[in-house]
Amino acid sequence: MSWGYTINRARDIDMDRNDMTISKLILEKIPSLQGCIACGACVATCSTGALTKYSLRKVHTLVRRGEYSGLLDELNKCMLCGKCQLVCPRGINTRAVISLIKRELGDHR
Amino acid sequence: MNKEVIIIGGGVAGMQCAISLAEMGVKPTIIEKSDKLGGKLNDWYKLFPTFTSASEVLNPLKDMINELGVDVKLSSEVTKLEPKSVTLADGTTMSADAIVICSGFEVFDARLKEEYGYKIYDNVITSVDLERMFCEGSVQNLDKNSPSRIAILHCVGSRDEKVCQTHCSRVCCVAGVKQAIELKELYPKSEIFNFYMDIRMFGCGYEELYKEAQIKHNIHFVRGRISEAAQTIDSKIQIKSEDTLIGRPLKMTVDLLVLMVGMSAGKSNNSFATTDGINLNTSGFISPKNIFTECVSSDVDSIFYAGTVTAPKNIGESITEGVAAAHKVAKFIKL
Amino acid sequence: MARNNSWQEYQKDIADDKYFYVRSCIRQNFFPGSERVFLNILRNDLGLDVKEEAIHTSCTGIGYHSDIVPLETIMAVVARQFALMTEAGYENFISSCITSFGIYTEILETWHEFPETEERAREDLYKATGRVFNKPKNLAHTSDIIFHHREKIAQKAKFRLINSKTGEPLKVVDHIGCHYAKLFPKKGVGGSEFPYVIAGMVDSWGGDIIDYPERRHCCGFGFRNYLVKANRGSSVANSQKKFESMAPYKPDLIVGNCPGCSMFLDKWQYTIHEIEGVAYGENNRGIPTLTYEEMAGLVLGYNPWDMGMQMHQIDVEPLLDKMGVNYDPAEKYLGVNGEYIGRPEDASINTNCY
Amino acid sequence: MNFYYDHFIIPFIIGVAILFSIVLYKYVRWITRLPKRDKLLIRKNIFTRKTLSAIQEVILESLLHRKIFRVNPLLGYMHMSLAFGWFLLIIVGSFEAAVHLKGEFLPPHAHVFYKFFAPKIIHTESGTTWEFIMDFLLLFVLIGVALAWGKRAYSRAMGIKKSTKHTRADRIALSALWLIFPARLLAESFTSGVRGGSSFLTGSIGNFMVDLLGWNTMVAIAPYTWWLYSTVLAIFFIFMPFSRYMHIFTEIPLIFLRKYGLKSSDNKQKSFDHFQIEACSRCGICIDPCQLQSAAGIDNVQSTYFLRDRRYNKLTESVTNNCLMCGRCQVKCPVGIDLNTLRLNSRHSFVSTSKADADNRYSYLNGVDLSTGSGRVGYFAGCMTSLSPKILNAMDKIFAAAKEDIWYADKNGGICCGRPLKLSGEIEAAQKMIDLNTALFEKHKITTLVTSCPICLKVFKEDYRLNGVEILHHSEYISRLIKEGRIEVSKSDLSYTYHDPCELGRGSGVYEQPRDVISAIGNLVEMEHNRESALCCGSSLANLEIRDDQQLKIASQLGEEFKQCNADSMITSCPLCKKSISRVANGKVEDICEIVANSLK
Repeated sequence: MSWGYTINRARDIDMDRNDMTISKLILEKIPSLQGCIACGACVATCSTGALTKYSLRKVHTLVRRGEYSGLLDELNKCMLCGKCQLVCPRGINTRAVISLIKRELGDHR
Repeated sequence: MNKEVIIIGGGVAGMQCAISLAEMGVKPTIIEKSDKLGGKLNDWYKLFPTFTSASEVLNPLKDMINELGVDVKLSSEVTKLEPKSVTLADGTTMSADAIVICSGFEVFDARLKEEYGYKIYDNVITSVDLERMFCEGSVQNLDKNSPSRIAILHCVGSRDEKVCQTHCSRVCCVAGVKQAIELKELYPKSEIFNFYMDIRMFGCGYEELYKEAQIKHNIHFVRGRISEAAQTIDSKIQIKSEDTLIGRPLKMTVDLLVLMVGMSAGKSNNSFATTDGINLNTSGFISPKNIFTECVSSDVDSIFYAGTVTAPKNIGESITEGVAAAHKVAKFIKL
Repeated sequence: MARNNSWQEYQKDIADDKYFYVRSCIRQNFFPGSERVFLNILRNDLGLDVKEEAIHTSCTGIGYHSDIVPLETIMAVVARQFALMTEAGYENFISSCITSFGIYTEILETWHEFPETEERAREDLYKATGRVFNKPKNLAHTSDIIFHHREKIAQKAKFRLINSKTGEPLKVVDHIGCHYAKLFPKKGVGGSEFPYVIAGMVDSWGGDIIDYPERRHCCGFGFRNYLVKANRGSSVANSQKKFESMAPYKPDLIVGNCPGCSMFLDKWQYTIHEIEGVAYGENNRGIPTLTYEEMAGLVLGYNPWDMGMQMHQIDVEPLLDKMGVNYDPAEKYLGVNGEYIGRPEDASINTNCY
Repeated sequence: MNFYYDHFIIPFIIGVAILFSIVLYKYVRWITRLPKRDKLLIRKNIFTRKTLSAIQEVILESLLHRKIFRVNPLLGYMHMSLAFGWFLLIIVGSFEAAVHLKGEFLPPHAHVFYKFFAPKIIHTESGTTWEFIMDFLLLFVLIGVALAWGKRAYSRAMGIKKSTKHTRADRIALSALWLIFPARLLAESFTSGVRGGSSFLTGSIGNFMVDLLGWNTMVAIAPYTWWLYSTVLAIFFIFMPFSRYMHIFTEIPLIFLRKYGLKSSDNKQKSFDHFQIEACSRCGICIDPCQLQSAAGIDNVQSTYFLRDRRYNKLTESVTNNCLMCGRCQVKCPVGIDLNTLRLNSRHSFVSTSKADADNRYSYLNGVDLSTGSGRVGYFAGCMTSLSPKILNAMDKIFAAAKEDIWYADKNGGICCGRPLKLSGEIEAAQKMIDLNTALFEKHKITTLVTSCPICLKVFKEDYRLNGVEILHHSEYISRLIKEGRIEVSKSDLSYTYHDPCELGRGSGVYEQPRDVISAIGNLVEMEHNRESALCCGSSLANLEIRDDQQLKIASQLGEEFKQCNADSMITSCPLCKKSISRVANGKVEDICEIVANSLK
């Protein structure tokens, strides 16, 4: 039977169901990532962000909440130029964060 | 010297004010409504940002009060305040040359934020309850050996017009960070999430403590106010907020929800404000004469303030105001 | 489970007798017996005075919430309802619909805060109809009235919300319409967080109320959501969220006090089963969903088929069996005059059960 | 016919057989697997002077260890005495055996155990001379062994602060090596003692032993000493191909192949890499220059460990990525291994991005042109430079003073040069940046490309195919402007020290132009480490693992040298270096173009 609509999926981040394995592993390897204060300097200076919707701040926050879908494509836009690392007030090695997340999300062999 | 100074309230500000006055040769009288000196500090475990025991601050003050022979009237409540006298609940009237109001604040009644289920669900507690549990050495329903999830909600009774608390209570941010670290140390396997609207680390060493909580203790900070809490079938608490940094609603089930209750204006402020020259601000704290230069003075020459009666403050600030008020009193009574 | 008594802080005045009754636009289609049962209970079982005017109209709330009816118009309509009450010599206004209850409450509050709007409404009403009105002395939803008289009903109860085989209390999910107390928490029994209006009835009649996490969540009705077909996915998703959340508690029935909620909580169970193949309730046959009047009727021993319970999407027979209510399966599809009213096609969620 | 056989030679024979079969197997395999182009190079160059030059280098490096002498004479002597000494022992020993044993056929072991097989005591004058020479050579080697023991105990004496942590195979081979010559000394001394004769070393020790133990005991023990010698040799030979000592042989073909023009490649692991990797002796000279070790206490990623892990297929991404690629170790490597290239192709091996992936990922950059201006001189400031407006302003001032018409490639943001991606092994992705930028440069028809960022400079020079476009770092460009008189600067009394950015100095060989510029403006004071040995600022984009606090510690080393040289200001010519040194410096840190702009006449 055609209903003309489907049941909407919940938009909420369900921390009870999300698989936190990758999230935990990343925080274990780069604990400083947890120190992000969401100032957004990385996004403001981002060469990629000037041309696309890519936001490292948002991407890593999603990872830390166990939401991974679509993030690899986002991170793959990054040119690794390192400006974000230079402006980060909490001294997070953002390039390491990007590489690690990409690796854990299956970019590398 | 036969000048009389009455200090209303025997918390840290009142005690320090009394000590400073006594050191200058005045014999002040502290009127304390509870049965002991120390105020809220009696219920605190360790103090941010240094994890100093509350008793390490409180005991020296108490010792000084004893040493200096300050007159302390316990279990006495001021029911009427006049420029040169106070009337106590038992009907006695005491006259004074100067009065220092150090009556402090009230802990916000978390029951008013009904949606968080305080006193309705067993696993919703306040930061004040948690301090008591730390003093007792363990937190209810948490097991050291099994992982648990704990949510700490900041700004309960602060910055919330729905409960007529428009002000920021200032210290809860760092207290929440402190308690998160203490919980993590007590329950190393637990996962702790602090839900905040803004993190306001105004004091020396506070920001460092915040960073330590994040990086060293892996405490999660989620920017978003929990909007509701509900009990699940296994007596856990399901909470909902938005992760505003992502822009999506977030929900999770926690074993314990700690509400960082803010500072509400003292209940007695209203009755003090019936005296001419004593005015309340929007959140019910008493407005000092001038928040820059006369922050311990009132518009009544003989009435002074110290501590959180005028606004939320930390312990150091309250003690400093105790000294400042003593100085102003001394000048007023022409020591 | 922590027992919640916070509802006691949210008490409202409810009149004891002499009610002026206005109906819901849509309930008579979904739960056609409920309003009649309400009147019967009040008039016959409790011996109270309820006045109903045939010429009252829709409150136009659905149009209002869908941005079709302007505020001035709905105020005039509401003023007319009050005028009918005034003309009939009544002061206690009761509404069968939660949307309407919300509208009346909102408009009375608006008139209170902005008296000029009341003046305007009086003027408009007078110009249009020549009527004048007094504001009701007491405004209540009909569930408030049942709540108010719950102990009297309990005394007359023929059945209780108890599993007659095991003696265990039935597990009841209550669902309170959003516009009952979420707009003005003080205007609802128990406020918005821990509403007690249905829970109070359940407590008095022997059942156990379930406080499940999504208890306060909207059923998804939300005017614009179900009115526009493309948005219905959102509507049903909200109900699904509630079902998922209540399922672990294995509720025996759902009771609503809002026309739309009760209807959707009943019918979406069928929709969800058709679309996703997921069924809730015992034996995957759905959770019976009742109106509070039907629940009160069952307690008082009314014939379920007289109350129109055959019109439910989810079969109510398992519940009737649990309560020990005697019913004649053969009568299910007989109308008021004993005529066969037709039997709906079987749906997957309740195929050939009864 | 004499086979010079005794049972004790069996271990030795087995050892030699295993050693040579493995080494041969490896070399044949590696050489046959070389790509066509490499094989062609060998064929083309084998009969040229390059072979002679290779032989010369083998003697200088593999035997005499000239480069190690430069690091530290004592360390050089140790390596030289072991390598060259042993080599001479073999050569001279062979002649000695050939002269005295006089068999028509001399099996290879005959000279090794010559003392045992020598038919009688040789009292001839020539025999004594041979024996003297052999004893002398043995002593020469033994001193080397003693130094090696000493180095283990106290490496600082040989200029090495931190020595290599070895694998188990290395330890066994090392222990065997240390015992070979003492064992030989023992065996030859015992035999001399029993039979008499021999020169100052073995003869004297032999006689002393006879006095000490008595002749009969000596006779009883002597055969076992030869067993010991043979066994120790065998152990060393068997472990040699699996241990660091594989370098002894591998360095030789490496030198030849290198002379023939074979190179490792950034984006492909090739068979030639084996020669480089197994030529590493794990001498540990690369450890001390590594600031990750000296400043940040990271001690498992240095080139010696990287090559070791790669050789044994134990390389992790984390070790591979934890390197600044500053090149400080590479300039010190006595074997001249191309460490950065090997590191890079290892990084690349962890990446699976294809060209199609890269096209897809960066499709948002297609057609992006944020450039301004219309000059023939292109200025590519670089991403990092955009965070240093002082550099941008200074360059603008200089361009204006020189009346240069500039095309600004990235004034409003732009496409990264690709070097950071390349450094992380994302070479295909980097290629996309290269293609995009190349197209931009071609579109705007520039003839000169000036950049303020050495990171960009390096990739422009090495990976971009910009026909007819001259590529300059701004320090080179400014130096030229001054020389050509297009800008004039005034000299002050201020003293400046200059920090060589890794990618500009060691990376691109630009050392003198910045110094010329500084000297034209003020007085140049060198820091302790300069030019080839300059310190890294720690912020290198090549390191994908390092923490901020570790970077800070590395930068602090530079801060310290700055303080010690007492200059008024530290000049660098990289925006990234400037930022990272500024965090720790006690004085002013400026880009070279800033001081130029400020002293323009």
